[in-house]
Amino acid sequence: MGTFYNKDGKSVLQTVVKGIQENKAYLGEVDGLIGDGDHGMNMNKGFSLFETRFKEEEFTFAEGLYELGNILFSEIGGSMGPIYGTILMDAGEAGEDFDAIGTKELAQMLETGLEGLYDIVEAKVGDKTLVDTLAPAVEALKASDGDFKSALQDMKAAAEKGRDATKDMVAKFGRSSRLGERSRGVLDAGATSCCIILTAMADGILEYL
Amino acid sequence: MGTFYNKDGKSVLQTVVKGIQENKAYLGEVDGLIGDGDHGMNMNKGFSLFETRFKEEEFTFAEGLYELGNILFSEIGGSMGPIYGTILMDAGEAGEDFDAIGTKELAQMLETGLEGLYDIVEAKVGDKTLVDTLAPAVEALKASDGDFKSALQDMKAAAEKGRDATKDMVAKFGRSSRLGERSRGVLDAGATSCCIILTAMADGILEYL
Amino acid sequence: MQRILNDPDNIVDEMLEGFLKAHGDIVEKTGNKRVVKAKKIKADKVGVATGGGSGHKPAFIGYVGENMCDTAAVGEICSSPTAAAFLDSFREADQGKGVACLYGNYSGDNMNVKMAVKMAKREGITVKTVVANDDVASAPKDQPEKRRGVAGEIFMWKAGGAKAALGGTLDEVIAAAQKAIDQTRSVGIGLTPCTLPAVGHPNFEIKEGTMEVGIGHHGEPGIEVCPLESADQMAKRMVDIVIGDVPFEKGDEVAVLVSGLGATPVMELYVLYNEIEKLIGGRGIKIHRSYVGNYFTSLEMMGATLTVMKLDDELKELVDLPIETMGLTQI
Amino acid sequence: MQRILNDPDNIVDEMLEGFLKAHGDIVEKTGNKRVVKAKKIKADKVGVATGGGSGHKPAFIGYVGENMCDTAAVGEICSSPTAAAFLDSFREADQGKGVACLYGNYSGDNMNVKMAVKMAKREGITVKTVVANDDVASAPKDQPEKRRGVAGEIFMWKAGGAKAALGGTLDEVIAAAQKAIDQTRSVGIGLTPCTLPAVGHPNFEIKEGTMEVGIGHHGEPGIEVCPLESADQMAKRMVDIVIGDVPFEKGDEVAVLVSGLGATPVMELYVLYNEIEKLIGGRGIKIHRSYVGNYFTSLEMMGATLTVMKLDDELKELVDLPIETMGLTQI
Ligand SMILES: Nc1ncnc2c1ncn2[C@@H]1O[C@H](COP(=O)(O)OP(=O)(O)O)[C@@H](O)[C@H]1O
Ligand SMILES: Nc1ncnc2c1ncn2[C@@H]1O[C@H](COP(=O)(O)OP(=O)(O)O)[C@@H](O)[C@H]1O
Ligand SMILES: [Mg+2]
Ligand SMILES: [Mg+2]
Ligand SMILES: [Mg+2]
Ligand SMILES: [Mg+2]
Repeated sequence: MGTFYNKDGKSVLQTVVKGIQENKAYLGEVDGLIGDGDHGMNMNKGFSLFETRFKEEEFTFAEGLYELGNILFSEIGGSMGPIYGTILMDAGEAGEDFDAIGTKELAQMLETGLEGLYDIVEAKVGDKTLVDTLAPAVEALKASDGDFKSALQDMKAAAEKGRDATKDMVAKFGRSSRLGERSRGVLDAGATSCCIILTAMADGILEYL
Repeated sequence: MGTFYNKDGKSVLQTVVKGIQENKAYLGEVDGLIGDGDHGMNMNKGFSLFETRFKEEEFTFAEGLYELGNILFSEIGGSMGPIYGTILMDAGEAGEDFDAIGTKELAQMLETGLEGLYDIVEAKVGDKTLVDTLAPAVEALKASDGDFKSALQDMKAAAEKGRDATKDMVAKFGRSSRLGERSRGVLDAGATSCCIILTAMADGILEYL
Repeated sequence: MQRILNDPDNIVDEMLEGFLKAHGDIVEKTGNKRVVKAKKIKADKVGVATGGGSGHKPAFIGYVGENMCDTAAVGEICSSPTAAAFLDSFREADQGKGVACLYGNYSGDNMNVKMAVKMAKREGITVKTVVANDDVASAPKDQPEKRRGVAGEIFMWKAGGAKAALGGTLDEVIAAAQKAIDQTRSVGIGLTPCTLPAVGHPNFEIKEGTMEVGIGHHGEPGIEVCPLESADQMAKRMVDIVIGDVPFEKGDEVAVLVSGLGATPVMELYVLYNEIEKLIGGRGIKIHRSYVGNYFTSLEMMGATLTVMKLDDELKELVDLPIETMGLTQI
Repeated sequence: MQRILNDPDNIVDEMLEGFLKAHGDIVEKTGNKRVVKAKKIKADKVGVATGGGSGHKPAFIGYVGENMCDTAAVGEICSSPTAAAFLDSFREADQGKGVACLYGNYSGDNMNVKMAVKMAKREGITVKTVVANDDVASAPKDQPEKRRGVAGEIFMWKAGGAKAALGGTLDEVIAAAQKAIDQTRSVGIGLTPCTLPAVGHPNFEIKEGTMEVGIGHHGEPGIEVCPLESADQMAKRMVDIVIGDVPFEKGDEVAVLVSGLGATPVMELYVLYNEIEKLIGGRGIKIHRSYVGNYFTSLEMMGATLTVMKLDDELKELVDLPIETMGLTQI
């Protein structure tokens, strides 16, 4: 089983921020191949802004997700503002009242985020977007038998598999969708950053388990 | 002694044109070091224009010099328009009435060109301009004992020496003059092209001697 | 990277500060530092708002001014402005007659505008939108909804801005802007890539001796990479793509805009326009008005775009109306 | 070389053809294909002529138009126009009241103008000249006759052109233009070299990570090569050089022009101007009017120039007069 306290969330968020910061250049490269190359720079700017602004603050895991999403949404813009903004704010809101967070709670939070995303984008699994990472990760959590540690490992594995799967897809949405067949053969930038976020989140949580 | 016929001048002019064309890139490089790099391109454009325009025409050596100068003056512009324009037009005019051209006649033509130049620029020997090539070349012709072949060789040698001397000079006129000491250590572009012209002219004439 | 920068992460804010200082006669700042408004928005007219990522100077803020756009929301380099910035831009533009939001077809902009329109509605501000999709190379003709907006946006703003200035209703402004963009086609050829300051190296490559036909304003790959051609061949390719994609026929009158992508010497844009003019004229199409310059750029990319708009009497009147903006002043 | 060209040897003529086609409302051609004239030269005024090498767009032909220059002679890239072109430009500009030839201090231009003035005199056309020498970095203060003319020429043309439009005599026009340039100082910083199309490779080098302070408009080396600095440091350097070289004092009013050298994104020019404005303001000097953009370029060089002109009441009136040219339209 296993849970971690919502109030211990700050260090989890810090791990997530670090994950994006360390991959700024890599995400730029991935986005550069079939997009415009700004994914790493914008994600890094938003996540770092969150880090600095809330350095001295206390916040829960759910609050942190919400505030991070809010910064992306209201200060970074781009595609990531509405997309990660919605996912993170909705996930955060869904977790507001939790005291302890385990497999079920995390699944519920992330699923709410994914559903929020579905409200604003039409992308489905297979369209070469971050949905390909997030959706299977949520499924993995939901399908897990309950042990949080192994659920988190399952989620990581599913996210990675989802991300890798975008490589062979043809983009249907976003900037690279105009390339048709030319978009095949490279990872999707959003799927890649989403995997980094989920992996770092899992690793951050695992520290408490 | 020795002379060549003014009416045989076309091939001499062709040799001169070829000399510039073959050195287009080199002259650009020399001018690029302390100037703006256009010397080869402009000289080549003017000389090639002359070549095409007068391809089917008959003309004397003196007429050819005049027309070449006129093209530089009235169609190329830059510094070379007035400078080589004046030198070549004045030299051509001075040779108009010659039937045969030998040491004395060539000396007189080029000296008239040099004097025409002195009317429009203030540069003297030692100022790192094409005067450093042309002035000693004229002197060499004038000082020569009369044999045209050896006079031409003397002129070539003097032109080369003059050109090489510009390397250690500090530019006093033209674009590079603002560099002061920084202009030392490289050849002057105009002195270099002038040496090419005089050398080709001598070689062209030598064909007839 | 040989660039004029302080912290690359602050470039947009610093640029805006400098822009507002330099053009205080045309634009002014608003409560949202990422929203710029025209100095003299006539009361009692339909507001015209736009917005987009930075790095395309003069677009987007350079087209804010009398008889053109009233407000622009400003995004990070190559990124849509936030929904909050769009919302504030609507608030500033609204004079009680509604707002026409005229922007380009990019996923981020679509999402943020959509959200902002929804929020504006809650506040009682009516916002209608036109989405520019003039870039022929970005999707086949039967998928216009996938096509990007590029330099043709300028004609859309010109038409919409003029219509609003002339007292048009919101629906009339929207109709004019929509007609303008429907009658407009563009294509770009990229010769060198660009470098986002915060990234520090080009994120795509155009090999020396090749050119990217149909490149997007963010370096999105085009239809074809082919050996570098001479200006007349490039012109032919561009004219064929643009004129071939509908609405242009013999006898038409058009407005033509040739824009550099940033680093191509303007001299070369005239060499290109010289060829384009011959080709368009040769097809029996009359050029009513032409623009040649850096009107919609991609940082320091080399290359150019061609935009052609087919004119009717209404569009002609709208295009000819004087304007004063940083990017285009027309007397 | 990723450029838009046909035969590089014809680039100037082709550019001119394109320019005339695009700007038929402002300029027109003359009997000399290397001379461009303004469409509506007011009768009975002093003619204002200029000219210079190509590759500096909008300079020089881009400043031909109402209330600015009446004619421009056009040279090869980086080369003075011919004396014949200058002469023809005087003939076109002359309305019987004489001609002010306002040009930049380069050896070729000096020679060709001098010859053309002499030839014009023979025809009964009085031509007086002002030679711009605003580039501080090109020679020490005590050798003003050696200093090059750079972007400050725009202020010289603005003042001279306006004075002529307002009905000034030849001597008054010359005096106004001379005062303008005497009160103007400029400096440039180069970040990347440029390539003459007919040469095909850069003819000088600016090493990545360095900058050339005081570079000329043809890539002439400057005062100093130093490590690349941030925008605020560059601004400080430029302001120190320009303001330090006379005429500017606390309490002065000035016009400021920041021009890109061609390939620097305009966005960065605003970042630079933002810093410059702080520094000039910090010295108690008031900016009456500012221009930021690509006003005087060097093909595809990266970098920028700063030009500052000290204003008195006359210069203020002249700078503020509306003009319509391709390079600058001011309402
Ligand atoms: N309409 C969309 N639906 C779903 N995901 C999208 C959509 N548009 C973009 N994305 C995601 O956003 C990623 C690109 O993000 P980013 O580079 O930050 O934005 P932009 O494409 O605006 O530059 C894509 O890789 C994709 O995963
Ligand atoms: N005022 C001058 N007096 C004498 N020679 C000059 C003068 N100005 C330029 N030159 C000559 O012209 C050469 C440069 O020619 P070119 O590169 O064609 O012209 P520009 O300097 O105008 O680009 C110099 O190397 C020098 O020999
Ligand atoms: Mg992107
Ligand atoms: Mg030169
Ligand atoms: Mg983007
Ligand atoms: Mg030159």
